[in-house]
Amino acid sequence: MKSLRDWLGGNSAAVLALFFLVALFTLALMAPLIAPFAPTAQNLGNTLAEPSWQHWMGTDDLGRDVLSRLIHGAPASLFASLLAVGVATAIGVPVGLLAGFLGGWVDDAISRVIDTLLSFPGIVLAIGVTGALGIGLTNAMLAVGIVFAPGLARLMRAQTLVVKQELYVDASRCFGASLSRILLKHVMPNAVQPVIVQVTLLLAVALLAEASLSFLGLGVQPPQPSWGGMLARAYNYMELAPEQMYAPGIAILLTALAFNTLGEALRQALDPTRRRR
Amino acid sequence: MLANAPRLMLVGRRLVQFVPVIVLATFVVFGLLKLVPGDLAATLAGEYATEERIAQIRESYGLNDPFLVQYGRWLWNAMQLDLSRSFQSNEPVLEQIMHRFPTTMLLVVGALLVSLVVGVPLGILAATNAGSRLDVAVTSLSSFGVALPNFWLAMILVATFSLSWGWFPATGAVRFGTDPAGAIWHAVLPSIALAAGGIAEVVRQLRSALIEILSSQYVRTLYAKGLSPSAILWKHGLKNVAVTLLTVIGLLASRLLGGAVVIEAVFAIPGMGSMVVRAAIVKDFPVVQGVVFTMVILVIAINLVIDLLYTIVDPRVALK
Amino acid sequence: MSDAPLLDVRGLGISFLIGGGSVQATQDVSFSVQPGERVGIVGESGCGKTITGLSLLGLLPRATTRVAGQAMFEGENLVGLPLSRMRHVRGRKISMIFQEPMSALDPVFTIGQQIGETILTHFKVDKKQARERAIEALASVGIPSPARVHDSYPHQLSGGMRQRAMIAIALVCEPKLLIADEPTTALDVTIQAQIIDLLMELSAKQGTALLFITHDLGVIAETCTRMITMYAGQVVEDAPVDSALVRPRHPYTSGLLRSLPRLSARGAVLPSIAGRVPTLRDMPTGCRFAERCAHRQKACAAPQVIEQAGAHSVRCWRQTDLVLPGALTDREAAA
Amino acid sequence: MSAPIVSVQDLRIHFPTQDRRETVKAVDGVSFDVLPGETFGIIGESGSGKSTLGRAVVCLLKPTAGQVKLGGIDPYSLPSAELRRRRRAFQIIFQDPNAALNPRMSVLDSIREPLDIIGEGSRADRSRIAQEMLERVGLRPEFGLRYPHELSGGQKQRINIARVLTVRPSVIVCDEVVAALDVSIRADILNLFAELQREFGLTYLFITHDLGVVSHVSSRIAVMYLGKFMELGPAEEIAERPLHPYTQALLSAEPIPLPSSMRATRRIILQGEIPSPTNPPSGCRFRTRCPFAQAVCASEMPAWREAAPGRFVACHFAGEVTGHPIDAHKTKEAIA
Amino acid sequence: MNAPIKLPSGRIDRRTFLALTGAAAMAGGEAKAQKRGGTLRLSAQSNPSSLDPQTGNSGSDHVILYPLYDSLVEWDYTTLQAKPGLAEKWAYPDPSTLVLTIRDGITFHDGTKLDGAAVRYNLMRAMSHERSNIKSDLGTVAEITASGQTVTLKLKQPDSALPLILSDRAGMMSSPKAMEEHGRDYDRRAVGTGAMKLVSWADNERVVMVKNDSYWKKDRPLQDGMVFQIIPELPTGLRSVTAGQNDLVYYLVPQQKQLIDRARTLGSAVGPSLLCVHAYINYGRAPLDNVKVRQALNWAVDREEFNKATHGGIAETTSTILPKAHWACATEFSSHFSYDPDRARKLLAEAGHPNGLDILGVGYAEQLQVQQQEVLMEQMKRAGFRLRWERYTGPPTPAAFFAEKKGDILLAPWTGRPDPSLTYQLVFGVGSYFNAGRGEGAPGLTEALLATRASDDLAVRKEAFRKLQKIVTDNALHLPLLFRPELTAYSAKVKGYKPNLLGKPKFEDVWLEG
Repeated sequence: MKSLRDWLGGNSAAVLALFFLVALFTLALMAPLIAPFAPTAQNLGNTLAEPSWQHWMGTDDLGRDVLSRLIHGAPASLFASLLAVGVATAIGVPVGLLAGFLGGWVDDAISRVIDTLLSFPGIVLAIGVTGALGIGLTNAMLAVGIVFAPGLARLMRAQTLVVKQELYVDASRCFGASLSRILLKHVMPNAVQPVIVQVTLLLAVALLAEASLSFLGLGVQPPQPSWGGMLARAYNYMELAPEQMYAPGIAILLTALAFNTLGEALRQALDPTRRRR
Repeated sequence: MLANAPRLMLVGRRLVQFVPVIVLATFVVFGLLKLVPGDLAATLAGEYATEERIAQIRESYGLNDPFLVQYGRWLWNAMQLDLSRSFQSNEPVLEQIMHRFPTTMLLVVGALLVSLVVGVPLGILAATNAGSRLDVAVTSLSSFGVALPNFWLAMILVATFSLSWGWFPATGAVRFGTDPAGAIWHAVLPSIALAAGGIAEVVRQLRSALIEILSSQYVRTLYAKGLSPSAILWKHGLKNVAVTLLTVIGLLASRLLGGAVVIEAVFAIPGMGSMVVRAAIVKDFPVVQGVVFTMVILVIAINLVIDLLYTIVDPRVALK
Repeated sequence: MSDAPLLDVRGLGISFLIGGGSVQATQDVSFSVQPGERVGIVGESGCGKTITGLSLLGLLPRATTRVAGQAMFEGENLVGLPLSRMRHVRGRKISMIFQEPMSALDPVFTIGQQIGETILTHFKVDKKQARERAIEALASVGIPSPARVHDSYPHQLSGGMRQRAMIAIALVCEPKLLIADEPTTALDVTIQAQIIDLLMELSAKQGTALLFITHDLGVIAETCTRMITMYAGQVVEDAPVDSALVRPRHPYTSGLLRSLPRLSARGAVLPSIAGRVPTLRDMPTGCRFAERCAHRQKACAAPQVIEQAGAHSVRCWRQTDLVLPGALTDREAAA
Repeated sequence: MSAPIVSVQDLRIHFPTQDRRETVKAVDGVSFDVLPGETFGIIGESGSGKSTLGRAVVCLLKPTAGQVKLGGIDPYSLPSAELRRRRRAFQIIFQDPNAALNPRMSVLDSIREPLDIIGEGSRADRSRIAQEMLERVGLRPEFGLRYPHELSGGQKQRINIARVLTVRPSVIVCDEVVAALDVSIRADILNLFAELQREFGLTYLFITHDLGVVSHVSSRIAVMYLGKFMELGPAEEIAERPLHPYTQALLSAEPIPLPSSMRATRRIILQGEIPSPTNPPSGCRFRTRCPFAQAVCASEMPAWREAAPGRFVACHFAGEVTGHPIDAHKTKEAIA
Repeated sequence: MNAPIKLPSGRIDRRTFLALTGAAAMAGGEAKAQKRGGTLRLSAQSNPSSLDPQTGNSGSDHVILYPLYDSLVEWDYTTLQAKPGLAEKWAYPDPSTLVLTIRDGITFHDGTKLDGAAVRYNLMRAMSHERSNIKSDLGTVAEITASGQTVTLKLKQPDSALPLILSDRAGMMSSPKAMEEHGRDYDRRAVGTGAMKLVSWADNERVVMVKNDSYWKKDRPLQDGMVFQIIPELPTGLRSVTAGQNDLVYYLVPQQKQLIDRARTLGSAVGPSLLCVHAYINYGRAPLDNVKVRQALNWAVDREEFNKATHGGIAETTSTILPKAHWACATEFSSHFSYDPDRARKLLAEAGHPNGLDILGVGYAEQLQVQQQEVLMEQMKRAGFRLRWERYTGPPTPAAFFAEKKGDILLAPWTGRPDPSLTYQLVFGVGSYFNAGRGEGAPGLTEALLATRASDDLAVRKEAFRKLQKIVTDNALHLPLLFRPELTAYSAKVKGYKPNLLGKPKFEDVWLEG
């Protein structure tokens, strides 16, 4: 506990965020065991109910238990974030690494593509990609991942450019190291740190993007619960049951906050200038 | 000050550089939409569709031509500022964009102003009191701002300020040209919803940049010269931080433009965002292309202006 | 030399607050500078020479620093001087120049603006006069076309020119004391020679006293009349330069001088000081150099006080019984 | 006299500036031989191209023109696998001991890296060799488990040395190896270099801006200015009787910790700054700052000639000028 | 008078409806005495696909087209029987000839005269123009002649549906001059004879109209102008009326009824409509080519519960495609299917799916549609259907099902047509676009369809429709659920609004008070 806190730069908020996320992941994995009701069980006789002993957070427009849907929405939201960021990392990191390391026309070409992709608003691209691939969580998150990829590639490229100038890379070349060894042993591990931080921060952005796309009806498809989808539904009942929009909104807010807090703490924890002291 | 030869050269060079960006961007989008499974012609035919009608639509819209021919045709026309017509409504896309552009811009500029007007003082306050309780409060608030889903905030604002209290309109927009006051009145809530993240971003960036500047070696020199702390902050601190601020503005402009898409949906604002979402969904290529084209040009233009401002604010940005 | 020192530092101790506790960075630093005198502070990195310089102008971060002792300057104690008073000392009475002239100049203001604001801060002149004085100051530091440089930004100048500009800023108000913190370390040897030359010339002309902080014994030898050696946050020796170079009294001063390659025959083994400087957190209670000292004895475990013997003040109880070699080769020493 | 182990012929290394508009002529026509077992010193100020030259010798930079022969062979004529194998005999140690170590590798891993690359022997064997080298450079075995950020500059430089030694190099380029170290540590490291040279029969190419250091360690010294050699000769002779005005100025500019009474009365203080290597002066590169410059210096590039056996110099007036400027008003005379 | 109409119970029967609309008609009558004027601001859910009635392709266009165009034939609000419009009368001299007499003295918005030739021009264009979407509407017309104010249509076969067809798009008359002049741009021009003239149309934003001062109908128009604001999201549309930015919003969903009632400043009108919420079935291929499976599907749905959950319980549930109030409705089939999961299971088992059946539905991704899909999923689960949904947004949704043949069923409303024979023809006809399988769903269907258009005697036609409906019901050719009531909400100053059975609001009797 103490060492964890030390590692996170004595940042108590980050420890709290980490615990929140661990709890959330546990909740997500064990949703069926924890949630008091099935997330899709309708009770049309008891719709938009206020919180009660039976339904702690009330029921939605089809009489489903809001708490259960919130819990069952966690895996979708977390999976969505992880998938999007995973896709972005899988594309962005190697591309950035190659561009930065190889330089020359490869770098020029890749950088131009990156600039292009970064020069129009991501969500428009995401909507376009979702349109192309079809509505649904996986597609939407692939789209978001593709949208994030150029940003990560640019970061990775910049990092690689810095690291490849490092003397230990030169030293390794003098020992006759192969390109792959230099990339894997020296460039990657040293370039990837800010990327790790960025990835953590992106998890929050992805979560928000998932919520936005689900809100627009392009993301998680009902009846599978998702926080963004719950908000979209709540939007229709804003006058009748405004409380419907609180729980999913707060869930998104807190999760995004936790990812951000953790990311910022990592940024500080991984800062080499701090380490050297 | 702006209009000297090196700056014009910079503008020229940038414009040349950005031609491939525009071509590439529109090509990517065009290709993306073409990948879309599903028959555009069937969609266009709508409720009265017959097999014959669909085939005929396909023919008349040139949908049978090879992909590159279609794209080439679009690009050729776009170069002559003819963004062709919407498949859906047959209205010229350029007109449609010009019509909606001011609405979206009002929203984005409004959000940008709110971000700066609120964010800059908070950022300065936090940086000059770094480590204090005030700083902790401001930075925590900005953390919340970054994590806040803007459409959720929009919903809460609508529920509170329009539906419960009736202070602001719940939906829609008014064109600035016809009724400036009404336009602003309509833009207040969406701008605030959109600006929440922007405020947080401005605070964070400004705070960290200003802290770095205030702990820099040259600020130490300024103290050593006997300057007062306020002179250091307001003269040197702000001029140096202007570079960061410009970068943030550039970043925000693009991000707010994207955020407008969702916010326009919540408030039913007929802007470019809702237009492109709709068009993307019904595969109205000319409209999607047109909006992407406009947004790319807009982002490029913003970046160009920011680059020019850099040359004023930061002499290190060389003009060659 | 007048008897009343321009600056009289007594028992200066600087500590930093880190986490919950604090560490003592310098302890009991005392020295004085006469008007017009050129004094050098020498020592390796981490010995406290730079923070000593900064503390005199109150430039250490106030929130995390505690300064004890006193530093009398023209009848005022600089330690704990209110900011409003300190501002009239800074730049006007005492100026400071730093090691890295690039980062010490504000990149977004012209050189002229940066000199001008110093003038405007301390004198009631209008902008035009300020400009004239600034160009004059630039000319006086040997900048070839001062009017052009006046309107240039720092990044447009070479390292040597920047350091000249820094000196112009520092000396434009004709201060009584100039603290120069490693002003030539970042420069090439031929440029260093120019800057050293310039500093000597100007300080002589304006009668400005010089407090020269450097790790380079050669630079001290060329510029200063007195040399203060610091080790692990303490002054260990304070003596006239020539005397300290020929016959240092503290083993550390001697060690520093002897480790210079020029004193040994080509290819011969260089005399070195074994071990490392103790860290601030576990400073020995006795002589701080004892662990690395070849002349260590039991009594060195006791705290050492600085004692004056002739022109030397030395923090070593064996100062009188040790005969230590200085910066001369055997041949030079014999001559 | 044995065959040179490193032979550099009219080497030129040019690269574009960051904005790719101009060419930096970092090294612009340099020739010299390094003999086995000697320490060849190269001295120069910043921008002289000395580090570029050092990197070219260990094949980190490809010559724009000219040739570097290592052990009599042009490495770039070899297939890349062969080049990688052969270059191991030619190693470099850098100025910044910290930057030369991968912060994410333990000390032992770093030292063992060259052996891992070669891939000979078992991992245990390689670790043992690495451990031996660690001890050889004067560090206790437990240092192997530490990470670079836990070590001091001197210790890190020792580790860099140990790492290089594992491949049993014949030539080591020492690029400002002590510049970042404190004075007292500096002596230790220089001593270590000397010891290792004796023990392993190493050849050093010692690059530095510090006259004191270079003349202490070197057998021969080359003086470099703006991408060219100005002068080359045995260390004592260069230090005692410099032929080139630049060498003379350099020697006189070096601050020496001597009491004022023993200091030379005259110092040559060069005027102006070092010109940019993107646009070096015509003729003799040093002419813009040379107190003895004549018209011919601008029009004609001085030849690289052997002024005396083993002493090369590039100056139209080498030997004629001996520290007494012809054009006295250009020189500042400073009394120290 | 115009207080929100409280409904006695869940569904609206014919009598209630008549009573309601009667009351509204009275309110309309009072209009003459009231002050007229004001601009009516409406929230419309979708952008018109075109303002040219012949090239448009969306059923939601009509509401916007009605003020701009008059049609040759009009219909009665309550029964949808034909009544004179631009044509003051019509007759069938023989079953294959229709003669229309056009009112004299009517001019288009551009000042040109409406005569027989203009009508002929319009009809010919509808039949032959390459972009016409209504060629099939006039498929039985062989030849058109015009002289003076008389237009004669020679038919290929008897077609009694034509008069009501001429009350739809095909009967909306545009100025021939304007159509010639603008060519393709006529889509955005609209020059009709209607009560309103088009001012401007900003795509997906608004359509602005101003009153036609030389309108031929007496005492009309009552408004100075109309503005349709396009607000795709219904909750937002309603909010815009609540907040006073618009005067009226139509096509609301029944759940919003409670909201309207709560907001005390709003009035509302609700009436049955032809808009049938149903699921199209692709019976051209397995597994739904099996009639037992289709029947099982119909028994698997609890329409009452569906009504309650998704339509606030105020819709008319149904087992046919016509509401009970419609003149052609064979009411005996209206409640044919009820909720019986056991029976559904049994039927499924008989069809060879004892372990249940996977069904892929195609549907809209819009929230309220999704809600309906979710309810259906849960209900059908109990009967052994494992229903999954593939969702699309907007027009691609029907295209996916009808053109690309995705999925087994499509949950999408059918907006209805003035003449019921068209409805049957389009939804079940062989080769019709809306018949995803394109084949004949049941033997005798084509014949029964033809029979509905053979006579212009209403009683004869009614019987023909009964027979046709029997075939459809027996073979369970679609999954009818309910008729979405047309729900319109308006601010207190809106007077005289009454719903119609077609479910596409007309505003000719509406005026603004104050």
